[in-house]
Amino acid sequence: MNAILLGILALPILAAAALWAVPVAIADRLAALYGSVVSGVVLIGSLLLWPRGAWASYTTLQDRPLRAVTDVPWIPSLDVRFHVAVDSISMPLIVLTALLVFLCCLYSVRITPRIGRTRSLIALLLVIEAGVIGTFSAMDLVLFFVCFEIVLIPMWLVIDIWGDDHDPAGRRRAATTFVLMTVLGSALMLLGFLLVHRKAGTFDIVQLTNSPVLGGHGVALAAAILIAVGMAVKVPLWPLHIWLPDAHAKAPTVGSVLLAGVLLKLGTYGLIRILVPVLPDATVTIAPYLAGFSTVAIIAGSLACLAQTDVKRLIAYSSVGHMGFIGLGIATLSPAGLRGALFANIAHGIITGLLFFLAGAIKDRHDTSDLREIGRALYARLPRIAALLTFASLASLGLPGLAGFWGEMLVLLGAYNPADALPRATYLVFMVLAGLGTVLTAAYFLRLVRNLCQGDPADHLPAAFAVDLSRIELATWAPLIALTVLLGVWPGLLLHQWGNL
Amino acid sequence: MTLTWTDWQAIAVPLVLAVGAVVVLLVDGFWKSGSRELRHAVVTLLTSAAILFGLVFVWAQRGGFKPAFCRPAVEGPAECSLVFEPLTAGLWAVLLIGGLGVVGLSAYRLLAADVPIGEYHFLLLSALVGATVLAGARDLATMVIGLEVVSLPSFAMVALRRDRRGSEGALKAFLVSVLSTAVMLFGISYLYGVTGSLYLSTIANRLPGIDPDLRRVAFAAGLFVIVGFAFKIAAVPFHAWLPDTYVGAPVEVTAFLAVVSKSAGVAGLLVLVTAGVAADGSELRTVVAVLAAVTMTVGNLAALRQQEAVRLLAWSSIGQVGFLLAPLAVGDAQAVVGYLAAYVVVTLGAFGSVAVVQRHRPAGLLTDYRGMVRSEPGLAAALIFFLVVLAGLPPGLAGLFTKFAAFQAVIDAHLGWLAIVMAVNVMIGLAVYLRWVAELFRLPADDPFSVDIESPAVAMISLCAATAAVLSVLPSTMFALAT
Amino acid sequence: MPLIVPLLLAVVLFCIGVYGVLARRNAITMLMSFELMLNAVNLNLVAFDAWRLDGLATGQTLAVFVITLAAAEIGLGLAIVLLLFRGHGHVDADSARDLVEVDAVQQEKGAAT
Amino acid sequence: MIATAWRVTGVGFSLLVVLTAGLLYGTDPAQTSFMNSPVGDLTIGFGVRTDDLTVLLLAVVGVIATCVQVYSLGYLHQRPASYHALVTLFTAAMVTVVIADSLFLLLIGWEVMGACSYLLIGHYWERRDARSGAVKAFLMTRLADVGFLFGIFVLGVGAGTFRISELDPAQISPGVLTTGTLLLLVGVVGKSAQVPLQTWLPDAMPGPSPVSALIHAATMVAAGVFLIARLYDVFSASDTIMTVLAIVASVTMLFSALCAMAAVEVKRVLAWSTVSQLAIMFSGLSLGTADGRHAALFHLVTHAAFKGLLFLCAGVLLHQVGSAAFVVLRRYTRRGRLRKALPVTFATMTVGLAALAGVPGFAGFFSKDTVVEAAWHHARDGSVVGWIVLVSVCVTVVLTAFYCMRLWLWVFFRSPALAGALGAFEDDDPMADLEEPDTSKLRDAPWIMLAPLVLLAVASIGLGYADGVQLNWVLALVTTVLALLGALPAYSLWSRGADPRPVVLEREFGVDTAYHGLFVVPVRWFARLAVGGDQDVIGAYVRAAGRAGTLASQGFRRLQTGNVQTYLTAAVVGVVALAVVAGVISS
Repeated sequence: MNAILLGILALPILAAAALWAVPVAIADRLAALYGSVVSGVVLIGSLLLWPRGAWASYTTLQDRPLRAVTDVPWIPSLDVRFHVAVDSISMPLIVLTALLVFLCCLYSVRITPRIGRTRSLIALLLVIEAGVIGTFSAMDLVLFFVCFEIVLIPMWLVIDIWGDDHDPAGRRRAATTFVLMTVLGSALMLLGFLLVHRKAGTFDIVQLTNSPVLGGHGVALAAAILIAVGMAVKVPLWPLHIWLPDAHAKAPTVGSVLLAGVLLKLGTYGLIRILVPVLPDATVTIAPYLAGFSTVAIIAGSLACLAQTDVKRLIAYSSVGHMGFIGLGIATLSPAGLRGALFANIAHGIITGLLFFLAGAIKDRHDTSDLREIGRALYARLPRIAALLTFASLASLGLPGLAGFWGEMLVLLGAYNPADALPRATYLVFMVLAGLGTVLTAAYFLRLVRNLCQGDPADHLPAAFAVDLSRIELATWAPLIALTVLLGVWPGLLLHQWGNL
Repeated sequence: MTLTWTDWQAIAVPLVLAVGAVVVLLVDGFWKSGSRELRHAVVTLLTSAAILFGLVFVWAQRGGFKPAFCRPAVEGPAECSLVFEPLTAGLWAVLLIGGLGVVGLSAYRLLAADVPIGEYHFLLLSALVGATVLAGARDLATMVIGLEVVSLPSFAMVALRRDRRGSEGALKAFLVSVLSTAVMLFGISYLYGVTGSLYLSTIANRLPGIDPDLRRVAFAAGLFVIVGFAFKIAAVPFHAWLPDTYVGAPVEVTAFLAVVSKSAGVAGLLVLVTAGVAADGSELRTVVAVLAAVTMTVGNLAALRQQEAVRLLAWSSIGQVGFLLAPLAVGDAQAVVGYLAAYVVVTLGAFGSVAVVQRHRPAGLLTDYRGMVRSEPGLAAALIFFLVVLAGLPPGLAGLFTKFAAFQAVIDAHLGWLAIVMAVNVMIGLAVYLRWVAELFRLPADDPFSVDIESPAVAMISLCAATAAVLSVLPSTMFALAT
Repeated sequence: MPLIVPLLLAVVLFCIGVYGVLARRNAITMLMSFELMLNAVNLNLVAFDAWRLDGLATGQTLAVFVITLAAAEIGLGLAIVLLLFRGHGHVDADSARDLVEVDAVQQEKGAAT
Repeated sequence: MIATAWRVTGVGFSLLVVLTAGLLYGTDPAQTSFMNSPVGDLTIGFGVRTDDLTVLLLAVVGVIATCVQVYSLGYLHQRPASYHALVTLFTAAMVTVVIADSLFLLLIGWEVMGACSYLLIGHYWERRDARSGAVKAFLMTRLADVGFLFGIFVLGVGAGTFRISELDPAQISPGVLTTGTLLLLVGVVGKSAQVPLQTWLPDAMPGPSPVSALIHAATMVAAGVFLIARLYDVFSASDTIMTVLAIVASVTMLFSALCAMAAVEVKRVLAWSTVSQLAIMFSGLSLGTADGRHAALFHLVTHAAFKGLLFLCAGVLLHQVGSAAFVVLRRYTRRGRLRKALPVTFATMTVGLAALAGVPGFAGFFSKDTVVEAAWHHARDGSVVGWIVLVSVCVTVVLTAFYCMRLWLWVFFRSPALAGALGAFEDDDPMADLEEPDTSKLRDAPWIMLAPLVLLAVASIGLGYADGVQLNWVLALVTTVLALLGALPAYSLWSRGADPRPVVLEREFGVDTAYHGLFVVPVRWFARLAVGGDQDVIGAYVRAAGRAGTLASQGFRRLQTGNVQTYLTAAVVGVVALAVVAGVISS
């Protein structure tokens, strides 16, 4: 079992290196096919890691069965170990990552950014995949940090090189802001890890989970704040979200998909995996503030969406709101809230991935993502894509019966019933505000549909080149659509995994 | 009764290097019949042999403890002027590797044609002698001598091309250095006055017990000594000579300054701090910490807008020194030596790459590197790797873990404010290197750099890249150097 | 003679040296100022040695070393100054500004006009 | 091809619902749960149940949906595939609500209905009013649904279960019970368009008429009534909530009846009448007695029949004439064409209006009387709620009779006083100065549309007797007189050719404008504030950091003057500064 995990960690890196090392220029499509095959293998591997049945038995957070454990010393003098493993929290995220990277590669077989250089793009996507899976499977704080950082430079390159080709200065600025803010955040997070190490004497997450750093003030509190800030940049939580709209809006389609679908999850995963179990008391101290900022993120993100005129920016801001829900769920520290956060992680990855694919498709067809320039009445011009956009919007606004609902519902339930140590009245206020946030979410998605899909087709003649849903797009998006519905009607599929978390 | 005793093994390496220096000078001076190429090859081989001997010796003796020039002390254990111990071994290894790298960089067909070969290698070896002595020195007099023996040959090397730029660079470095020596010696004289000894261990023993009235004097003296080293390693605000000198010198000499000369300074400061002159919790450590914070911030910020590759590396090396000073301020030798090791290897590689480009594009602007991922993929990949290691991000795990060790040392010493400054500087530093990396990736380039790279350069850069890669995968080797 | 007298003298000497280094443009004068500073050090060392009487005559030994050092430094320094003179035709330390950064020069030009 | 498939699926599915209702009729109540997941000490999962209420609603939903699907075959030619698919989904969602035993399953159906109604109201997305009506419908119900969700939390956490069959009011503390049901009521109010969330329903009229029929008759708005009936034990356990419900219902029924009196479009009149009739059902429920619940459900069933009928009739008008606005219809009517050209529509619509107005003998009469009777019994027992309900229902009977009469007369009959004059409605419509329409081509709708009309017309009469006639003759007489009281003024006004519409009624009490000013405008303002805040505050800090870095970099380069003596001076100053700083930090 652990061979599979090591395999899916190493394979993308080796494959990327091999792709770069091939001296001859290979065709774009061949590179994309190669990437699809590699990421497909990784996807299969990650599915093989998925437990079959036996996981419902475990009971508490402290006693979570790890699978595929590899634990060897790496840098003894720094007390760093190479400790990877998966459990029910990380497994769905790993599969999500593998799936999205696979779909991105598949998508690139036919549709690539105008700038070309697909070979490097595919290689970078594979490196990102390895980094993200590594982060999700790391059981050592330092290894987590290293993997957390692996994705930075590739993602920076993806935005910087393949980004919006109309705005080179803008995409460069977006990429740099993204990478610099994230690096600052992760450096602060590292300080937090080191403080933990100073207190506990180990970087091992499993050990730290079993014997956490107690105490809600002093060093533990400082560590918790630093870790929370570092993760919050990645999540991103208001007011550290400022890099996100630009980065998403300027990134190429596959970049946006991975950024929103996978990279944002690193932050929330870190909060759940590290902050909550390792620093329980300090987390209780900062949780209300975390919840407060998350609520502000929900409201402010949704409000900002209402005033956006760019499709990709709008979807990017919607991520701020949705990640706010996840942050709120974590900050409740309750079973429902944590499960909601985990569920919303997956759901947001799927739905926002789909949304960014759609936005990319619309952008490719009109050579702009500005709502005013695209015009209205997509229902008439691109009926299938418009219908899918409506579907994805409904899913994203949390319509029950689709994947987006359960996460938000559980988060709100968690806020209604937060952990005993937390001030309940405050959380009730947060719950009500977050509830209003769902209405605002609905408002901006409906505004999007209204301004983009609906409208009098007579005013906007169909462009000559505008082809409706192509086969590769259908093939790429179908799994996301299917999962959106499947998780919507059968939330137990994931909830059950987490058992009595 | 013995007055002094010496374990000759402790000074074998400096001795061999010194002998090698003389031999190189003689060979070059009296063997006029050979062609320039042949002489260059022989000189390079001789120099390499001397340095390699040093490396092998250090490897063989790495665990031992060998004192030299010792005498019984009035109180406590014997006082020694030069000691070979694991820390020394680590520092020597770093210095010698750096020296070897510079020799490799100056191999045939790489060194600028107007630099005299014999003198160059003689000066290089002499400086190495000084550097090794400095790293092993345990009394202030030896330290001063060592420091001067590092410094004076390097100024000569800067001016070795005998042109306007070289002489100006040398003058600046020289003037600043002499001032620093004077300040340092002034400090040493007071330190001697206060404690009555020049032996570091004795000074460390006596400092806590001195007359409270003299405490301020002792502090000022220690400050002056540290400032002397700060000049040497170009810590802000004693850094201003560095960019000018780096630009004025031939690239190989710049590499030497950045690698050997700077490492020697750090080694001296490390010895000074760890040997107890700046004891744990003393104000002097705060001085070093302040220096670290200011140095990394100013260095990185100033590097942010540079247009020339060498100047960018110059400023960024100031920033790197800031990071080196951080664990030094808390006396964590392991982190310092580890950091130094990664820094030396990567800086060599970076300067090597720059040297290749600069030979064909003398302007040395960052824009000259545009589009290199396509026109020169191998060199570009190596350069990107070096820069990423300097920035401390994956895949440059060597840089990441050395920075990590620095953070750990600082955090464990409860210097929270310094850690925050370091975190901010990680960000600024990344911004510095990413500008360069972005140029490398930018396509399409009007006039991409593409040449047949000289084989010594290929070998050198590959070697550096391979070493950095090994250090990235097995970072423990770096930290094993000083234990 | 109290210890303070040579020490004060040394401080004065050192300060004169610093002043000379900072205020004089001629590189030769600067070198001479450095000599003054080093001599201040020597005076200190000898004075402290006489005060301490530690049996090894450490201070005096170091003073001898410093004198040697000074000689070496001046030797090298004069060589560099000579080279400077050959290249620039003068020995003004603050006029050798070939290596200045482009921005700084531009700014200075802007200020001049 | 796809359209045909969806047509067949739609009709087939609705017939299946009817069939299921038939099969389930008479079976014992049962419930089962599945796909449960533990979340802390709660269980999130699904459950279904069957009982009398389920069967009743299934039958209603099935019949109405069948009628609508069949009717739509003739009615709708634009984008039929998505239309039939969505109607089917809509029906399925209502079925989900009806059979749900888990509050979450119920919520899924509840909100999917909202989404479907949004998509169906916006079916003609080329039209501005359809777009905004759809958005409004979804947002208002969504806002209410947030309350509903919180209500589920309160009740579910309070009772420790989210299964409806396990909710036991006795085990829930009174405070939790009141809070929870109050929050649920918010959702119900939104879904059923009661005051103060009533404005979306009239604006939802631009959707296709069969959809309106479906929304108003059997799904969506009826879901609110169904929910309270389903959770009747829980709701009736709290007197507070019953009083609140009664007040809301009374205000709503009067409010919307008044609005209906001034509406000048057939579908809008019908929409307001729906709101009013739903309020009557709620008032029956608010009595808190078994009689009241029974009366409400009875009215729900009859209302489903005649309101479905009326909307389908309005659809025929739209389909054949092209508009359901009074002003357009009057153009035909004053030539006496409309009644003669559309005889079946006229006849069935007359039946529907009669049932709505409570003309004796029609279904609406009987069901309304059961509500009145239940209220009377309750009021006689000394209940304030009973009195409130009784009085407001009686007043509503008067108003209902008025607007039904008004509609009937103005649409189908020439005004004796001002024959041929557009008079009363002219100023409302920009189309008023159009040429006279060509009335000769006006025909009644195809049989496939008329068949459901006839079926529902029969139901609108026959359902009144389904429950057995148990009239309290005195009350029946009173309500008949009240209805007459309402109808007479309408007749007299019509005969004089006058249609006075008070401004306050025509503007529907200005609620829409107020909401716009109170909510929409501030939200837009806040949105701009949020964007501005991001750009000019948070973004400014980031930009300023970048700018500061650049400036500092520039500054350090300026300091690099190339003058070695500057360097030396800086160094000497640095030594002093360092000493000072170190002293400060250490001390």
